[in-house]
Amino acid sequence: MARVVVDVMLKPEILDPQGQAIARKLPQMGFEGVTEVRQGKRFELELAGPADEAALERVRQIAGTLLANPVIETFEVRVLDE
Amino acid sequence: MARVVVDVMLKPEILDPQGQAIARKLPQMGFEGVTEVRQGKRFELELAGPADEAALERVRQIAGTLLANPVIETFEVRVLDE
Amino acid sequence: MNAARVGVITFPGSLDDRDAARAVRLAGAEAVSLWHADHDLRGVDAVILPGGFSYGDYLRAGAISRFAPLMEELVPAARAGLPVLGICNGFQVLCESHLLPGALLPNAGLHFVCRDQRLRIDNADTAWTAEYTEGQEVVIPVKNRDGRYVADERTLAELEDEGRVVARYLDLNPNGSLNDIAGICNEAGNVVGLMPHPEHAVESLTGPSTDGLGFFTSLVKAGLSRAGVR
Amino acid sequence: VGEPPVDSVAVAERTPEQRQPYVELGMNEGEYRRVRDILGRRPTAAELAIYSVMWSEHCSYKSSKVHLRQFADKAPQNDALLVGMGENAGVVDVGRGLAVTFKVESHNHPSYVEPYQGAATGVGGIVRDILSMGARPVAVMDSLRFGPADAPDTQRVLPGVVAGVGGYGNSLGLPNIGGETVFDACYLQNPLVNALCIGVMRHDDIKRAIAPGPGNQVILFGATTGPDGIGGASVLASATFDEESQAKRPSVQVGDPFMEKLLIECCMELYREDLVVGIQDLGAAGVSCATTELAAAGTGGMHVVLDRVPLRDPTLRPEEILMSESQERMMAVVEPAKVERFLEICARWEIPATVIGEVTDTGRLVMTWRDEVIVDIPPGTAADEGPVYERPYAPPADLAALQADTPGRLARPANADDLRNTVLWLAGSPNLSAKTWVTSQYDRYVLGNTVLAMPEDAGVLRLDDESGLGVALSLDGNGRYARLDPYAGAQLALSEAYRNVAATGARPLAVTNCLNFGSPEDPGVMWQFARATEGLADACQALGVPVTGGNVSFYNQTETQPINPTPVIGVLGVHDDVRRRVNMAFPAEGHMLVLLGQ
Ligand SMILES: Nc1ncnc2c1ncn2[C@@H]1O[C@H](COP(=O)(O)OP(=O)(O)O)[C@@H](O)[C@H]1O
Repeated sequence: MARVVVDVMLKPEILDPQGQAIARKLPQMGFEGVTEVRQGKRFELELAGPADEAALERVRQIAGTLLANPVIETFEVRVLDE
Repeated sequence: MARVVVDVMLKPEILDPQGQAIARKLPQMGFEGVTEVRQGKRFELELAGPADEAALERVRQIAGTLLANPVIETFEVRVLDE
Repeated sequence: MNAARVGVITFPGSLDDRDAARAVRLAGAEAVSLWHADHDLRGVDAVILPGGFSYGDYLRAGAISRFAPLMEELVPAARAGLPVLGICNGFQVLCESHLLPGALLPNAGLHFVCRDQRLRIDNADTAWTAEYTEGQEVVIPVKNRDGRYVADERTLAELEDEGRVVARYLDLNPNGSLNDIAGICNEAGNVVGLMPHPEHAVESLTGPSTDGLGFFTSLVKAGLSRAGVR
Repeated sequence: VGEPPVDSVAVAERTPEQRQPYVELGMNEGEYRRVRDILGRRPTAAELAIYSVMWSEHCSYKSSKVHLRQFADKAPQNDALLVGMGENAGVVDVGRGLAVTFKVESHNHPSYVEPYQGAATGVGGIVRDILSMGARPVAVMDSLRFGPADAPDTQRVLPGVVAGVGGYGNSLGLPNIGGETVFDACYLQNPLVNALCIGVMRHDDIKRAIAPGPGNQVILFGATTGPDGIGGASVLASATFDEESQAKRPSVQVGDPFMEKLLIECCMELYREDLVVGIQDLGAAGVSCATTELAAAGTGGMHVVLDRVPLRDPTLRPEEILMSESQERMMAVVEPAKVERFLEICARWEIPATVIGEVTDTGRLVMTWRDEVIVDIPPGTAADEGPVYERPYAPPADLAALQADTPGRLARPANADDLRNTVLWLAGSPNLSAKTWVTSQYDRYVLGNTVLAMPEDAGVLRLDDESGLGVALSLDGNGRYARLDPYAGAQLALSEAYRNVAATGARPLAVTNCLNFGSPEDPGVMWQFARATEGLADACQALGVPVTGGNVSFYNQTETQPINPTPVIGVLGVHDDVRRRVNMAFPAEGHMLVLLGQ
């Protein structure tokens, strides 16, 4: 049993209205010094077996077809060590 | 200039229908062996200065008051090493 | 005698503010518009936080509006007994600002849902439901993307024990709310959060019923009786 | 790496022979020659960017213009028409000092590439069109076409499109009061996403896209400009840019409905205080389109300091800024004395606003970048004097065979079982089954004026609480009929919408349309287009309702296979009192049923 994380972020050139709405608000809330915020998704997948290369390859496929939209997003897969 | 990541996940006892919908969909798409999926958020914050302890403390405050709702979510702050 | 003055807050991204004001007027009260960035409640007798997608609801519904300057005035006033009604996005803001317990999450069905919803009024003792009778069934539209009410078990038990569930979904739970909760109130009953939209059920021409009018006339009744005591 | 050299007018004059990527930008040899003739030199990269987008099919209507003229030529005399075709949207008088403006537009191709964002930005675009006429947007509708319901591609496209239409419209607080959802194999890789918006204003609030009055200031407000939808512009940059940075340029535009909601409220305040002389939304062709059109319609001159355009990505080149399709932006022309108040109101709504230029009386649109002149053109040549083509047309080769294949040749149910199966098959077909799974994702209540919406055949809105003045709208099309006979098909679509509106008790007043076709370079498609526009124009003349505006979407085809020609027609009617509207329900027992017509 292993836990794998897939981080999905908008490609840098794609507009991120979510992140912008937060970034605009921070100074008004008294938080200075944050120059940019980008909001993405984080998925935690629990695997029945070990997180070996074959399993990670499957997760990458899942990420590329279901979790992320490759037209506008990039993703990263990593094993969560506990 | 530093990049800090805030990961926000629903508390384990809170139902995550989005994660469940993905988990249900996987076997239909031919992906076996994923026993659970949970979906959270990932924020990337770019700081004007270094990610020292004072800055991280400020990020933790932002995370605890704005980015995450402690009633339903937990968060983790970490520096992104590039 | 002067009509009750009911404030309606406009946040950036509020959508049902003008509808709420119309409902207030139809109920015989005066609607006063309040601006999120002011520090001024303009001496109103009650406040409505209307529906919408404030700040796009991009982060979490209601999460950013909670920090509006006007909320710094509203929170203590509400704690001191000012009648406050949060509808949909307003309910979300009230939870985010801890005037009401729990939180509202994306609908279990993962879609925005707009439907004419049958509800039961389970608490007819609040500032906003005094016109109803307990157990009364009404039809009021729901329309939301983040309407799934959740709270931990202790809070839920508390809400149920103290009779603070104001309205419950009948027939079909449109968003997966725990205990079919459509609305709740605080201990004092002056702060009510409601996911359905009573302001869209105030005229038979434009709504599925006029069942929502009671939320606004309740307040007028309560306001008048208060004035009578004075 | 320093900044690449600027392709200024001076450089262009010195280097007449420099090869330019006009073909890659979709221009043919003749069009490029014409630009050189107009300018008396080769265009700069920025000028080429402007001409190539302004003369594209999408912006110039170069293949459709000769046919669309009929809508004006055959337009019935109608006093209700306050602003006719040609502006962002037509404006119709509905009485009591109120006017409405409405229009339908397509966002077909982007919705196939990225369904959610494509559909969402389609709604955003048409809403800004209506907003720029001076109106408050009050409702939307959407007409959708997909491939077979069980096809994998449909299952990818459809949920995203519906969520996108809903996500954007719901966030703007605009009720969705109707539309269509149709499945047919011909749309499998060419889904149609047509969105309609209607807005209301007082007569004196009507705004035009003009830039008169030398000295008036040009203000860009709304979202910052990023590298959205500038696939084409990267070819221009390629002469000066490395390949890696080109690869970064996305073709997908992402919508920010929250910003657009703020824009709506901000514009309402600007209009109320009478702070704008002219206004234009930025759609396809962004700054190029807004500056050339505003200037051409005004005193003819404008000076723009392009460096002042606020950027989301500081590496953008001037050509890219000119072609960027970043959403949620508007351009206004403002008297100098009113600029301060204008900027104050924008700040109140937290909307970035920047003075980027000034109206002149030189007759030239001049733009500078890093203090060098990179654009110096007569704006009308880009905005109004684009190429016009009379494309050849002829009936498609298979038409006669299709027409001969009449329903009479279908097998009839031979027994009760056959009949039963047919009925069940019909009842289960996606085209006939209930569409509540679509409509329940749309807010139909917001603004509190929706008198009729789903499941009715027309939407009805109240405009005035006191008198009950209101409007009815219906949006209809049928590609199968139009494929068999485009002339009659367009007329059938019009008459369906017309009947739907009339059946609520409204008096039909005006027509908008979105003409979805294959490639105009295919003579068969061009014939379908010619016949459909003629049919629509003739029917509008016969019914006494003018076409007030619309949109043409060509190139809806998969390789050489065009979609069924799909004119989608919107009809607007007026109700003197919406309290007297009629809906589809049988109101009580014992009423008589009467069949009208043949
Ligand atoms: N994409 C859509 N957007 C908004 N409303 C829609 C859409 N598709 C269908 N509707 C609405 O759903 C209802 C039923 O549609 P439809 O099944 O096409 O009815 P009919 O067959 O009677 O024309 C109508 O009120 C129509 O306006």
